[in-house]
Parts: sequence; structure tokens; C-alpha cells
Amino acid sequence: MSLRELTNTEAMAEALKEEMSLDPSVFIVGEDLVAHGGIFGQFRGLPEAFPGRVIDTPISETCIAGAGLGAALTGMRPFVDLHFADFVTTAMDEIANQAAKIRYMFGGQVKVPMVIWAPDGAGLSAAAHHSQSLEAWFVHTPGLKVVSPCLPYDVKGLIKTAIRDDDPVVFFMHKKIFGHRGPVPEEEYLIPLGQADLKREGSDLAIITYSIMLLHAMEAAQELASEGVNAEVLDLRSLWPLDWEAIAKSVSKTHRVVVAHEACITGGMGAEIAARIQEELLDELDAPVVRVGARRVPHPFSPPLERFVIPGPHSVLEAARKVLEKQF
Amino acid sequence: MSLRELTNTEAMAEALKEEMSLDPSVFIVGEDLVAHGGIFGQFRGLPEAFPGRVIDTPISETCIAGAGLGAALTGMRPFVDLHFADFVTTAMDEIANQAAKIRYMFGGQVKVPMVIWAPDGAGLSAAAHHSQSLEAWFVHTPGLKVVSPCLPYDVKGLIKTAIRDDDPVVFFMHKKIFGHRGPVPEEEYLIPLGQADLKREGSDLAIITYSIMLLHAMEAAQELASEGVNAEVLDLRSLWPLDWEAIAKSVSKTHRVVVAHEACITGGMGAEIAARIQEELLDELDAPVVRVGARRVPHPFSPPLERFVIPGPHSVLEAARKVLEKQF
Amino acid sequence: MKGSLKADEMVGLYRTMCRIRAFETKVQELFAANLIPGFVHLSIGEEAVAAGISSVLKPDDYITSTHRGHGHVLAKGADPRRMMAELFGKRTGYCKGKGGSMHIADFSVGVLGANGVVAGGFPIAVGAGLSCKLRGTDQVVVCYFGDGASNRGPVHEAMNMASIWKLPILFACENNQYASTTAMSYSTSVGRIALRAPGYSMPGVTVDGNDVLAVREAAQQAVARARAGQGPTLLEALTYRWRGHFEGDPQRYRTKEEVEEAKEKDPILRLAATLRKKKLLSRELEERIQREIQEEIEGAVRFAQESPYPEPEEALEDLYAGDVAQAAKGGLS
Amino acid sequence: MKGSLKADEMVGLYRTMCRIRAFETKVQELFAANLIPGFVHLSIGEEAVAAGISSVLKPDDYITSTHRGHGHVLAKGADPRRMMAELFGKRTGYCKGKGGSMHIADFSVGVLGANGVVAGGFPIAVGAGLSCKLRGTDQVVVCYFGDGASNRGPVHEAMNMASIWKLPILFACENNQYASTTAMSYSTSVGRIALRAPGYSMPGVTVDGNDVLAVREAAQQAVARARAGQGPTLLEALTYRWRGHFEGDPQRYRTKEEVEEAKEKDPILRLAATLRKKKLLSRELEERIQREIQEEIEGAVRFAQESPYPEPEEALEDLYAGDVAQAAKGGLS
Ligand SMILES: Cc1ncc(C[n+]2csc(CCOP(=O)(O)OP(=O)(O)O)c2C)c(N)n1
Ligand SMILES: Cc1ncc(C[n+]2csc(CCOP(=O)(O)OP(=O)(O)O)c2C)c(N)n1
Ligand SMILES: [Mg+2]
Ligand SMILES: [Mg+2]
Repeated sequence: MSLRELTNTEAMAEALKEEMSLDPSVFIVGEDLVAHGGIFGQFRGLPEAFPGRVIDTPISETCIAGAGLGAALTGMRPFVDLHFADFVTTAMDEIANQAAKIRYMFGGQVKVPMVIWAPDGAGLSAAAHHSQSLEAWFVHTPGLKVVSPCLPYDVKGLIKTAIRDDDPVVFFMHKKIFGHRGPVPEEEYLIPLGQADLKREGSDLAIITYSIMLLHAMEAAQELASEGVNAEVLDLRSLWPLDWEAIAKSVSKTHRVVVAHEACITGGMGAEIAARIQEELLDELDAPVVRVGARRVPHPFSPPLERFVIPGPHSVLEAARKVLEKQF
Repeated sequence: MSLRELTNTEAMAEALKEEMSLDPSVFIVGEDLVAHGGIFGQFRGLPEAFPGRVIDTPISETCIAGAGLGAALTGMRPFVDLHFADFVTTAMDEIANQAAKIRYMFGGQVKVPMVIWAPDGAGLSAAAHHSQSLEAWFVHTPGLKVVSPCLPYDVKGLIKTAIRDDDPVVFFMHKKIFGHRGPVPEEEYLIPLGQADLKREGSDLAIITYSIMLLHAMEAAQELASEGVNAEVLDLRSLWPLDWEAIAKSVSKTHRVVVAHEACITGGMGAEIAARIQEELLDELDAPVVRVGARRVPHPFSPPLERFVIPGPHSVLEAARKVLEKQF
Repeated sequence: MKGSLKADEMVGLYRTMCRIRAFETKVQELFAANLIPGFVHLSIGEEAVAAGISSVLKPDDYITSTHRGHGHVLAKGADPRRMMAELFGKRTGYCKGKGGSMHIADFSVGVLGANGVVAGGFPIAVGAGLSCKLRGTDQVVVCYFGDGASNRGPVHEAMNMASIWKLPILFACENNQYASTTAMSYSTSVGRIALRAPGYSMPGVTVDGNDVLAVREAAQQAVARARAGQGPTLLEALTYRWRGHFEGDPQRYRTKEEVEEAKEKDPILRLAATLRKKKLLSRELEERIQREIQEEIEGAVRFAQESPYPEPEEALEDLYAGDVAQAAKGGLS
Repeated sequence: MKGSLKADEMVGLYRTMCRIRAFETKVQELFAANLIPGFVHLSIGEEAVAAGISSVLKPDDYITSTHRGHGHVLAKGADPRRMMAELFGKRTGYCKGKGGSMHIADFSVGVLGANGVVAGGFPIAVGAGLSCKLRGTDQVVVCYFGDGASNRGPVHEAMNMASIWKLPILFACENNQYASTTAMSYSTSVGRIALRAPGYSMPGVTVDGNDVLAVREAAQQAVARARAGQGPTLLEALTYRWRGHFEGDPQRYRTKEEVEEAKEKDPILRLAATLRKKKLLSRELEERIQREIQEEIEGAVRFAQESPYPEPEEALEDLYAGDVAQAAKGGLS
């Protein structure tokens, strides 16, 4: 495989371009897509390449998400851009009560092939209405699939799979990773939903993570390595379906686990993972699973406050030290 | 204290009546309240007793919740009836982005004394749009308080406290408990938010629960007692603030724990509790914490299906047996 | 216009209304006899709306329906046997017992689903309309809704979007004057829902919703407009809900007299009178229609009663189309 | 009407507009110099709307503002020093650095908050209006919003509720013709937002939003109506956003010429010309006004720059008013 380096923005645009070329039922709908190719340039080139298939909307997230659903029910494969993850609040009925439940409520009569995509995450002083990571709400909602990759390779492969998937996929990308570069093969490839990827092998402890925290976890792992600790980093990529086998493997190998995400710790994805690890693998644990995430406050604006609230490499490091300390 | 038996419906109406008599800034707003005193009769007598202070609205949950917020910011103490918990999906922006965050975003300038009340839960063949238990979303949302009691005594005391509280309180009551009777003193009393109540003392295992699952847990505990197992049942009543001390005490005493709620297990409140127990009290556990909750599907309509999806006394019993089995 | 209707079309309208009435009257009985679980919302008295509108639709046109949707669904061509089985919670129902009265769909005849969320159908209708436009078909979408629904936010977003994109949508308001216990005159800032249409630059028409011929005529114009790519129409049909909001509703919000008075405007009797005047409905024909309908409905009840309940484990099926079905089952859930 | 304005009132309008312009021009510089974190949305060119409306409000009247809210907040009486400190993220800011540009509030002068969610202020305004009514005050509420916001669902719910309850609300649309990259002519199904008012049985008025006297006059009527218990008004002010949607916006959606042409309708120059014609704005007065404003803004910048940042741990304060503050801190969070 020949490799190039692409940014996440480029990887995403390329994935969409390929899928739109292959399948005329794929279209993109959302606010402010055409003029600037999306707020991160994630659709650059597509409005020109696919006239009429990248559709600007009024500011109406409720109806945008629901229109995606209506189109999915009638033969199309919409890719819905929700602008900012924080605005899912305005479309929760369409996502959680309608899209998630329609196939089931109607006894499997119909498929719902749609992607609901949104940039999430903090770190840009964007304050309380433009910084949240809300994936836990959707993992708690039966009927949805939830994806949140970090590296361009994974972004491209998962965007393509999410588009081809016949169920509603909620797809989050952290707004600070759009410029992040990484190798992406020229050849076509797909990444299945529900498959984690071991980004770093290790034996002393497992850091289970996803989205931007992968970068922080890798940094922490490197620091740990310099101290002689061999951490393994498991990138979940998909949160539902959840690759429980990969998690169990890491836990059984390292016996010490950190779960790290940027969302609020309380009630976050880390709670589900930690709860399940102790439920199924308690005997494997040499120390409690430690969770890393944001403190339980909204995102403050001022840089020193925001830095204090959201986790970084130091938070993963701290958690790792705590997990390593304990001797049974 | 003289005791009477009241239903939850009566206890709730009495709490509101007392608070509305004491404080002219308290009012009730929502759909279809006046003609029938609310869909469960929970406001019976109040429209007549307090003319103009029980306010019917158009079907506009988004604006109803947000109007509660606007009123709370300007000197009133609204009690917002959201009709069915499932419809919080239409007011998530108002609840999670506005009410929850306003005090914080604005640096503590203002108080947000409002209650957002909704009946939740399944068991009436009301199907996917009228059966959910969504408390986990709100526990994951900093700025909110979350309450979900079961018995009339607790309902009355907590409704009164929630109304007097200066923060937004999301208050769920299971729709199958409205007719449930229990002792309620004539004398006035309050129950603090964040205080669990030990509904049954025991030493062999702790069942941590809330809302309708309390009834199921008590039933299971009785069954266990007949088998010589002494289960303790801790009724959380409030989910945030969470009475961690009470939980820790039960865990340290019994070393075996079941966490039970009617909401979907995956990403539910039980995940948070189990994760935290293993994080802080791993050495106390003689067996993994076992979670009880709904299976990860929407609520089906047909009775045999619905019974299979939601947990009952048998589910608690099964979990208890699993927890008791394990010998370290 | 009305005159141009063919005889069999007029009789067809009559038959459709009678079928809806008979189906729902039977449901009322069955519910009272505790044979149907959950909640049931009946549209008895409002049959002209669904009948009139569906009479101008093609099989591949779409509708989004509401909590009070039996009429819409029947009129669009759904099978009363599978509907009844669904109401009973049986495996042979449209949704294999997973949906019930508020969640019936039949994608094979364009029924995109009833909805438990008031106004939940609006965004879906917009999406279906957009899909028709993108796929270049001449299909149209009917979005049924109530007077109460008209005040929800998604209505506004949907009407605006449908208008700017000239989507082929008929927004069909069944104004039965109440939303549960709440009178439209209290909840709604405008005397006629159709008066909101100019705010979206679309035609707004109010018709007598108990006059099936008037409904049909207005729907025909709207549908023609939609098929011609000229965009959506808001059609308001004034009618009345004879039964309570749900079966069992104590109805303290209105008087018996008001209900009795409304019943005098029975859309079925009204069309029957017209047909008789035109000599289109002989006693024999009428008896035959009623007999056929009774047989059909009784057959539906029999089908429902004889069908098995789903097995409990079937609750785990139909969640995902993709290969996660397995994962979901194998998971903790 | 216009003639009945007193001289000092007219000069006051001028001063308010100049203060907003000066504040935002300074913010633009500071942002470009990387002294302000996050995102900033400027209302330069739109000053007449906030100035005209606020000039008819009392201190205890309320406003809900938007992401483009510096002008609304300043005109309502907020302190530019605390605003600027907030933009810098300093502890002396209105929100102790927790809010930033999109989340400024000053409850002491009735500013119920800017909002990061487009149309997020509507339900809050309805609640404030309901509160005024329940408390029996004669306060009014101004709900500012943009042309883009007008298509969101909460607008519909809010206008309907405000109308049925005759709430004292002025819905003030700053129609600057764009919502981010999207032209109103594309996104909106009606040529003038005010044309939606009849759908809510409320007056709908469109004025030249660059003519502060016209804005003031229309606002005065709406506010009088509101105070008299006659209900809400929808006022649309046509204006133009001179800067990008946010500072840094590449603005590929419009031409430089279009912007230059719009700038010729500068509301400040326009009032200045009127004032000069009426001999109300001597060169000395004008210089004094500008000098005072410059001093005030420079003082605000100095205040902001000299103020300390909050300590990191302060991030855990101000979440709850009740005793859970402790619990939250002590908790896992
Ligand atoms: C979003 C939402 N809010 C409230 C309800 C509860 N509810 C069900 S039907 C109904 C009244 C609907 O009135 P209308 O739209 O006029 O329809 P009708 O029942 O008269 O046919 C209400 C309030 C709901 N299902 N969904
Ligand atoms: C619900 C929501 N959707 C989208 C956005 C992103 N956004 C911020 S401002 C804006 C444009 C608003 O346009 P308009 O209402 O006309 O106000 P203007 O910016 O022109 O003052 C958009 C789309 C948002 N903040 N909130
Ligand atoms: Mg109605
Ligand atoms: Mg604008």
C-alpha cells in the first residue's frame, strides 16, 4: 500500500468524495456547507464536484436531522452535518426518538441509512455552547451506532463505512483534530464499525480511549515509556457497537486500566467501560479502573479555567500512576 | 408524628399546595393541567385553589421548558410539567444547554430555581415514545440536579425541597407508581436533595436502586429473606447530588452489590455507580457489582415483549443470586 | 369540479369513510373489552380528511401520520388485518407487535409511520419530499397533523424548508378543535391554521373537513401543484373528534351538548345524502358495502385473535439492520 | 413623532451608537492582536437597532441577546469595563471569565444573557414576559434575534405563546441579510420576517434598521403596546453586517462591492447628518463625545488588561447556588 499524509479534513473530504462518486443516493445536508466547504473545510471541493448534492439549509437543526431521516426512509443515504455537537440538543427528538427507534418500532420494515455528523470537543475557548462531548447520551440510546475516531486513516475508513451502514450512525470528530496529519493509503479501504485498534502495544497497563484523548494517551504513554513503564493504548474508534473483545484482551493482558475521554466523567462512556470491566473481569484487575475525563462543570471560556476542566496528557499520566501504584 | 396513607398522586398535589400557599412565586406550567388536574391527577384541586397559577400551554415543550427558565431568572419559581419524560428530547437545548449552564456561564450572577418534572418509565404498553427512563442524560449534564423517588413520603418531601432549591431540578416519577400508597405525616417536612434512604437493612448484600425499582427490590429482598439471605435496600431518591457516603457505607458493610434501575443498562446510572464503587472501594468487593436494567432496545408495545425488555423483581433476584454466588 | 367526480370515485370515498368508521368502532369495543393493550386514539367523525386526501394519492406517494392515525393508514391502502393484529400486539401485526396503535407503518404503501410524538412527522415529511426531489420522481408527501401540533417548533422549520426548496408536500391539518383537553381557541394565536401559510409563501386553504368532496377537491389542487414542482400547500380541514382524546378520557373540557351538536355534521351521513340525491347509493349498494366492510373488519379481528403473540426473545430483533444485530444481542443489553 | 424627540435624546442615540462602534472596533483590533481568546462576532454597522430600541427601555426592562450581542448589552447599560474584562477571560469580567463574548449577561440592568445557541433567547424571553405578567409589573422584554434565527422552531413556539398570553415582548429582528454564509433570500420562505406576524395575530413592522430614529419610533409603539398589556410585536430592522460573520471569516459568500455599498448607509453618519442639519451636533460636541468614548473604551481595555486571570480552581465555582456546590466539588467531577 502506498501511503500519503493527509489531514483529517482531507481524509474526510476524500471519503465523502469516493462515496458520493460510487453511490448517487449519498448527499450532504446542513448549514453553511457550500460557500466555505463546511466550517472546517471538511467538504471542500464537493459542492463543485457534486452539484445539488451538498445542500445548504436554514438554521433548523431539528428539521435538518429529521429530514435526513425522512430521506433515509425513502431511498437516500443522507450525511447530515449538525454544525456543532452542542446543537444535537435541538434535534434530540429526531435522533433519539425517531431515527434510533423507527426501524425497531416498525418491526424491522425499513432501514435507516444515515450519518449524523458533528464536530465536538473543547480547547478553543469556545465556551459552554460550543465545546461539549455528548457521545454518552447516544450510547445510552438503543438503535444508534456511535463513532468517534481520531486519526486520518480511521476517519476516512469509518466515514466510508458509516455512509454504507444501514443504521443511523452518530459520528463525532473533535474540533481540534481537523488539522492533524497521518498516513492514508491511496487504495480504497473500509474500517468496520465496532472494531477497536491497538495503537500501541504494552504490558504494564492499558489506556482505553478514543477521539482526541488518543493523542493525549499516546503522549502519556511515551512519557511512561521513558520511565520504563510499557503502556498499551487501545483506540476504540467506535463506541457502539463496542469492541468488547479487544477491551477484554487488553485488560487480561495488563491487569491495570485507565479509561480516558474528554467528556464529563460522571455518567460518561468511561463509566460504562469501567462498570463492565469489573462486572466481567474483576479477577483480572490488579487495581481499580481509573477514569479520566472532564470535571463536572460546563466548559468555561477563559483559557486557564478551560485547561483546568478538560483532561490532557497530564491527566492520563496521573491516572496511569495511580493505577500502577496499587499492589494487590 | 401522625401518619396517614396517601397515594403518590395525593402526596405530590399536597406538596405543591403547601408550597404554592407559602410562596406566591411558585406556579405550574405545562400541557393539559387544568381540565383534569394533570394526566395523573397530580395537580387536582390546584387550578381552583390558585387561579391563574396553574397554566395550560400549547403543545410547545421547547418553549415551555425555556419559559420556565426565563421565569426562574426573573423572580419566579416555576414547576414545569413536561407531560412525558420521553418529550424531554424536544427541550434538551433549554434544559441541558440553557437551564443547566446559565448560572455557571454567567459567573454565578443568577439563581435558577426551577423544577422540570416528568413522568417516566414503562410497563403500560405505551411503546417506544411513552416509556423511557432518561435520567442518565441529566446526571451526565453538569448544572442539573436529578431526583427520582418512589414512595409518597419521599415524593412529598422531595417535591417541596426541589421547589425551594435554587438550582434546576429534573424530577422524574415513574408512571406506574402514582397510585402507590404509603404513610405521609400531617406535619410539614422536607427531604434534602442528595440524601439516600436505607429502606431495608441487611448484611449479606446491598441493592442500590431508585424509582419503581425500589418496589421490585423490596420484593426481591423479601424473597431472599425467605431463603435466609439478608439483603439491604438503599433508595437513592436523588441521583445528583449522589449520596456517595450512604453507598459507600452499604458497600463496606455487605461487600456484595446490585445496582438496579429501569433505564437501559448500557450507559445508565448503574454504570456510574458501579464504576465509582470499583474505583474507590475495590478492596471491599467480594464479587463484581451487578447491574440490573432494561435491555438495549426501545420499549416494544406488546406485553410479552415489554415484560422481557424491562426489569422486574425477578431481574433483581437473578442479579442478587449472581452476586452471592461468587466466593473470593 | 365536484361535479366532475366519477360515480365510482364518489362511492369509493363513501366506502373508505365507512371502512375507517367500522374499523375504529370495532377498536373502541375491543379496547373497552380489554382486548387491546396500551392507549388508543380514535378519529371517528374525522374520516373525511383521510378519505378525501388519499383519494387523490398514488400508491407510491408517501404519508406521515399521527397518534390518531388509523384512518390515514387505512385510507392509504394498509391491510386492516395486519393493523388489527398490531393493535393486539401480535406477531403478524405490521410491526410484529413492537409498535401498537401509535406506531403503525406500512412502507409498501408509502405509510412512513404514525408517530407518538406530536408533530414528529414534519421533519420526516420534509426529508421524504427532499428525497422525491433528489430522485426526480413525481411522488408527493402528505404530512398529517392536528391543530395542537401546529404550535410545535418543527412545524415552522418544516414549512420554511419545504417552501424554499419547493418540496412536493401537502401539509394536512386535521383541525378537530382540541388537543387533548386544550381548545384550539385557547392555544393558538390565529383563528385558522391556514392563515399561517403566507408566512411561508405557500397557499393556505381552509375547508369544511366534514365535506369529503371539498377535502378531495382542495387536496387535488395541492397535489397537482406539488407534482408540478410548485411546492407545498397548507390545507386545513375543520372537523371534530367525537370520542375522547384517548379511549377512557373523562372529557371534562367540553360538554355533551357540544359533542352531540358536532355529531350532526357526520361526514358519512352527509356524503350518503349527496349520493342518494344523485341516485348513486341504492339501498342494495349500501347494504352490500356495509356487509363487505363488516366481513373485512370481522376477518381482521379474527386474524388478530388467532395470531400468536411474539416470543419474548423477539424483543431483541429488528433493532439494527447491519451486522451489529449480533453485537447488540451478545452485548450486555 | 420623530420631531417630538428631545435634542438630548437624539444626541443620546448618537452617543450610544458611537460607543458601540468604538467598543467593537477596539475588540476587532484586540482580537486581531491575539489578545482575546475564542470567537468574536461584531455588530459594526448595525448599531442603530440596539441604540434605538434601548432608548425606549427602562432600567428594569429585560433583554435577551445573541451571539452578536455587544451592542445590545452596552445599550442596555452594561459596563464596558466588565464586558471587556470578560472578553479577555479575566476574573473581573461579568462572568468571571466563564462566559466570554457569546455569554455576557448583566442581570442588574436586565440583560438576561447573550446566547451561543441561535434563537436560544426566545423561550427565555417568553418566560421573562410571563413572569412580568404574573408579578403584575409593567416591565417589557426585548428578544433580539437575527434573520437566520427566524427559521428555528423555538421562534414559532415563542411567538405563539407570547401572543395567546399577550405577553409584553418586543421580538426584535436584526435582519442583516446573512446568517453566517447563508443569504436570507435563500434560507427564508418570506421576503420580510415581519410578514410572519399575522400568523400570530401580532403587529409586524419592518423599518430601515440604519435609521435609528425609525427604529426608535417603531420600538416605542411596540413597547407602549406591551406595557399596556396588549401583547407582543414583531419588529424587523433591515441592516447589514459590515464585518465577517466572525472575526476571521473569509466571506466567500458575498462581494467586496456589496459590503462597500452597504457601508454607505452607515447609521452613525446618517444620524450625524440629521443632527448637524438640526444644529444639534456642533464640532465641539462631537469631539467631546468622541473623546469621552475613547477614554471610556481605553479605560475598559486597561481595566481588562490589568485584571488577573481567574485561578484554575475557580472553574469549580458558580455551578450550583444550593448546598450542592460542595457536593459537586467533593464529588468525582
Ligand atoms: C411532543 C408531544 N407533546 C405532547 C404529547 C401528548 N399528546 C398526545 S396527542 C396530544 C394532543 C394532540 O392534539 P392535536 O395535534 O390537535 O391532534 P388530535 O389529538 O386532536 O388529533 C398531546 C398533547 C405528545 N404525544 N407529544
Ligand atoms: C442552534 C444553532 N445553530 C447554528 C449555530 C451556528 N451559528 C452561529 S451564528 C449563526 C448565524 C446566525 O445568523 P443570524 O441569526 O442572522 O444572526 P447574525 O449572525 O446575522 O447576527 C450560526 C449558523 C448556532 N450557534 N446555534
Ligand atoms: Mg386536535
Ligand atoms: Mg443575520
